[in-house]
Amino acid sequence: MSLVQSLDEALSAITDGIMLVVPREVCGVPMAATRALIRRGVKDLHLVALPTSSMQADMLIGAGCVKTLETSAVSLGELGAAPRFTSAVLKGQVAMKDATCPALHAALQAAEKGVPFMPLRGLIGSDVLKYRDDWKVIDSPFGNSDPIVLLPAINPDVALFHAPLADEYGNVWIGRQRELVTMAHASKRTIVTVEKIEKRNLLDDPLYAAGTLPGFYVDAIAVAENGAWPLPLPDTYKADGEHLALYAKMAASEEGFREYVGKYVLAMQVA
Amino acid sequence: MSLVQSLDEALSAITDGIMLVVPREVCGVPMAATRALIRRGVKDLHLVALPTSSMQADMLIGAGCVKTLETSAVSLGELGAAPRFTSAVLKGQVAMKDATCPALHAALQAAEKGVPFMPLRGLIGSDVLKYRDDWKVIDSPFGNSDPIVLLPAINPDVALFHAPLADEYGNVWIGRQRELVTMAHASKRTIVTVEKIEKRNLLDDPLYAAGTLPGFYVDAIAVAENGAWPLPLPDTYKADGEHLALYAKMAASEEGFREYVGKYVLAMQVA
Amino acid sequence: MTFLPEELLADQIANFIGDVRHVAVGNASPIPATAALLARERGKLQGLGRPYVSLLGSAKNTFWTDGGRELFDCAGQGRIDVFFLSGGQIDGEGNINLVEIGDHAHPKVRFPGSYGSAYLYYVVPKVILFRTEHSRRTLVPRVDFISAAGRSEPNVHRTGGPVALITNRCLFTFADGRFTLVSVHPGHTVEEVIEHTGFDFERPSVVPETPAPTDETLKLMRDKVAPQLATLYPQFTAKVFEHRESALLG
Amino acid sequence: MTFLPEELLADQIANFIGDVRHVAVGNASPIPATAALLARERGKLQGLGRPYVSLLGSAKNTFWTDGGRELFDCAGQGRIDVFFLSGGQIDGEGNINLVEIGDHAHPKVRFPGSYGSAYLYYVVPKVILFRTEHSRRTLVPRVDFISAAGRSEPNVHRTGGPVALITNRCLFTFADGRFTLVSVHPGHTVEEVIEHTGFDFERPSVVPETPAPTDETLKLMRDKVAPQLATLYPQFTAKVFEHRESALLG
Repeated sequence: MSLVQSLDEALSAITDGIMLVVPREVCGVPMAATRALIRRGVKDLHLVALPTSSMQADMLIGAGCVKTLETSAVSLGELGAAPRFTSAVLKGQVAMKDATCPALHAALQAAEKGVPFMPLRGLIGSDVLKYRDDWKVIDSPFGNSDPIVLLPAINPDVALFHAPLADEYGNVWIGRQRELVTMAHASKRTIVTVEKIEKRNLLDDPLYAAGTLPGFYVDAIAVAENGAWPLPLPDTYKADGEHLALYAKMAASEEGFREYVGKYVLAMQVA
Repeated sequence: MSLVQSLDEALSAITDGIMLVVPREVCGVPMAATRALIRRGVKDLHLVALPTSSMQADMLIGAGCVKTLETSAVSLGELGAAPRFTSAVLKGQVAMKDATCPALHAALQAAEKGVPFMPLRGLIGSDVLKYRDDWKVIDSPFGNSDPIVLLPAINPDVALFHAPLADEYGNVWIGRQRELVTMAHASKRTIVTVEKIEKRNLLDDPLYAAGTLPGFYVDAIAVAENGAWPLPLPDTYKADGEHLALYAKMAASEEGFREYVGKYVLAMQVA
Repeated sequence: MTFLPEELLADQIANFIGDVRHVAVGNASPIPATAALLARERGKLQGLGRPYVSLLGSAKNTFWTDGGRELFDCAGQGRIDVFFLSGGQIDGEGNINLVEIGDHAHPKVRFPGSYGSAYLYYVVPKVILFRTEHSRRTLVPRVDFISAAGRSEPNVHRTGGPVALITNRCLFTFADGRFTLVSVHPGHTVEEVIEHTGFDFERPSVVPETPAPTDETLKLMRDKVAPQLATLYPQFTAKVFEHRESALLG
Repeated sequence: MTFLPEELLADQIANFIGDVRHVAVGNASPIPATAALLARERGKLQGLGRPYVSLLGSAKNTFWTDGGRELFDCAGQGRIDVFFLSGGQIDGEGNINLVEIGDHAHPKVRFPGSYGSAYLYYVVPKVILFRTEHSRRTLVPRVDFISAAGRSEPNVHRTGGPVALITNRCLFTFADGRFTLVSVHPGHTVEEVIEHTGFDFERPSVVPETPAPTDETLKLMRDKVAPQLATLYPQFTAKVFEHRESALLG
């Protein structure tokens, strides 16, 4: 199959129960893909939001796609709490693996480097650590009774994100959003939606190459114009504040969320 | 003092006995700066060549600037062994800390992340590990009698490299050479020579920003046109193969090396 | 000059920032951002060229080019001198809670999560706590969930921690695991602070009033800082610096 | 067709590469580079679209955009299937020495250093050893310095290691900590191999001759591979593929 696929084809590797890693709001959140996953009704995801999420995690949780959520925070920012996330956690409908931002970055870097764990300062004495029985504390062999946390590598099945541009070789321009590179390196498969595909080789241009994830790491690409909407895409477009406010209002209740999904997810054409 | 300085001013923080980290040949080796350091007669450097070096380490060793060398290899590539390096090691004039490439990258990343060590696979059973009493082996707490090497962070006093372009805010365009970013993050001070300084802000342009080391990390910049010569500068100019062959030939003997230094280092104007 | 509470708080925070190299301010923190930019303007006046101010939500006012980890790596390198944190709950030992209220197995309230607090609280030398709702609901005897601990055992590597807590009513400093009441804002009283604080704290026999910002400071904030804030915090800037008539404090 | 020894070796190496996703070739390795590109051309003929070939010295033929660590991270991720290493010394247990000859405190000979071998040898599934000088100086009973060990204890995490050693005289495979002689190149003999090898090795009672490259393979190398090599290895390409008349092998 060609690297460039329809959105639904590209997402076919995101099957029930896998570990999926997605980026924070400022990095290019794959919202068109998120709607397509909800339409398909993917279930039991172990969602890793690196290191936080907003509307994307809230929608996936509200639509019942998420079994386990591993992140440092979910919030709609100035629009307040993420309502479906909050409700699901309080009802015990989603298993929380609360983390802290640098721990998620470090655990993905461990996978990127092929090591079983990464050390991290901080955390000692926090309940974030207390409730993570997968994190270990050792005496640093370079210290003197100096405890340090070791975080096991996070090896996601799939990394999914949205970017401004890809070329016909699967190279994806990610600019300054370098956690997208780490996500791709750390994951077994990488699926990218993009605003557009150009007939060129991004790696031939030193200016573009500096901000490019090589196609070697990319398993599928789908074009999804305005694919981060209503969230922003860095250096490309801003958030649709009005629509986000509408979401915050409708998602405040279970019924309102269903109505939102009916209107803006299920009824929408695939990009 | 202004960030942009004369070459000798910029290098003034490289004092006798410090730990200095420099990049491999394809990344922008600061050769004009190296000649200036030899002219000044810096001594007792702990030189970390990330992860290998060629003519730069050979010259610094030949000129008696280096007390300890930490690297994975020094060679003149197709031109053969690095003669001053080889001679100094065999005569015991330089203390070797033999490493392997990914260990140096990882140890710099440990410093970048502010952690005391980084784990690394491989190495077990090698004499590289055997002769590094600063490296430790632990049973991975995530394994089952699974030994893994822990490398202590390398925190250099100064990172020194050459780059194509800086702006008036000290932002330096490094393109794909991202180990330069890690070097700067890991080091107490960063000194950069550049081909040119432009009146603009590289961070304002998303294309440039993706390959830019922010000026926040940079302590001094000096303009040194052709500053990697006779080594190459990526995306800018190639190696001067003829001069490199001349160096290899002259540096083959102690006397020839002295003659080379007299002619091409001491007699040269500061760039 | 007359001033608003926000200006009083920003002035106090700027004093705590002091002469440092780098102040980073998280998202949705307009008053700390005002304070950081005020500190920068003061540094300019003294010809210091510092502090460097990173406003995390602002592309214009951050230098990050190494992805989301750079903020944390930068802090780990010791290159962030001041940061700001808040908490759904804050207790008398300086512990902060950004996760939940109630029993962990069945929480009654869920907050967004700990963000970077469980790390930054430990490695940024001056963390200034900030909570504009000063009540027994927020300032509690013991947090229900420790997102980040106020202090650590002596053998724990720790280069950072809380130095102060500023609220809508008063200013505390923090040292040796305890808060000390330093001053009470104009229009508030020590008794009121005691009544609305869920934890014990030290206080001198006479607690001074938080000093009003000087005219020079107010001018700096209004003339120099406000225009820099407007893009990132348009509503805050409009309310505090543009339509002041509606909310003046004597 | 007539062929050169380089073509024979490249053909054999390409066979060892097999059907994999990614072959990486270090600097100054023209014969392995020829083999990798040959494997890629064979993959194209079969419509496989693999292997992906990274030639480390070549900007055109590498995709790295994450700095010098990316090669090693990529290997650690299990994304490099084949790599090539050599050694100043190689011993019968597959240990390689890229550091020194003699006593460690007072070495008699110093090589450049271990490069990435002390890592890649452990994590790349198929490491093909390559040494064109087949002598008792290079193939020794025991290396003086182990840059990377040929095998590890069972509890050591190891996903890679040597699978073969190709020299100017013959081809060995490597398994269970021992080399086995597989074939002897045309013009060489088993006796000669024994005489010039410093370590013991397994061998079948009859050792076949290394098969000559087929005409199809030679055409692929000369017509498709040689033009791709010319930029990176101009001297090698000229010698092997352009001015063949001077050095033909029957």
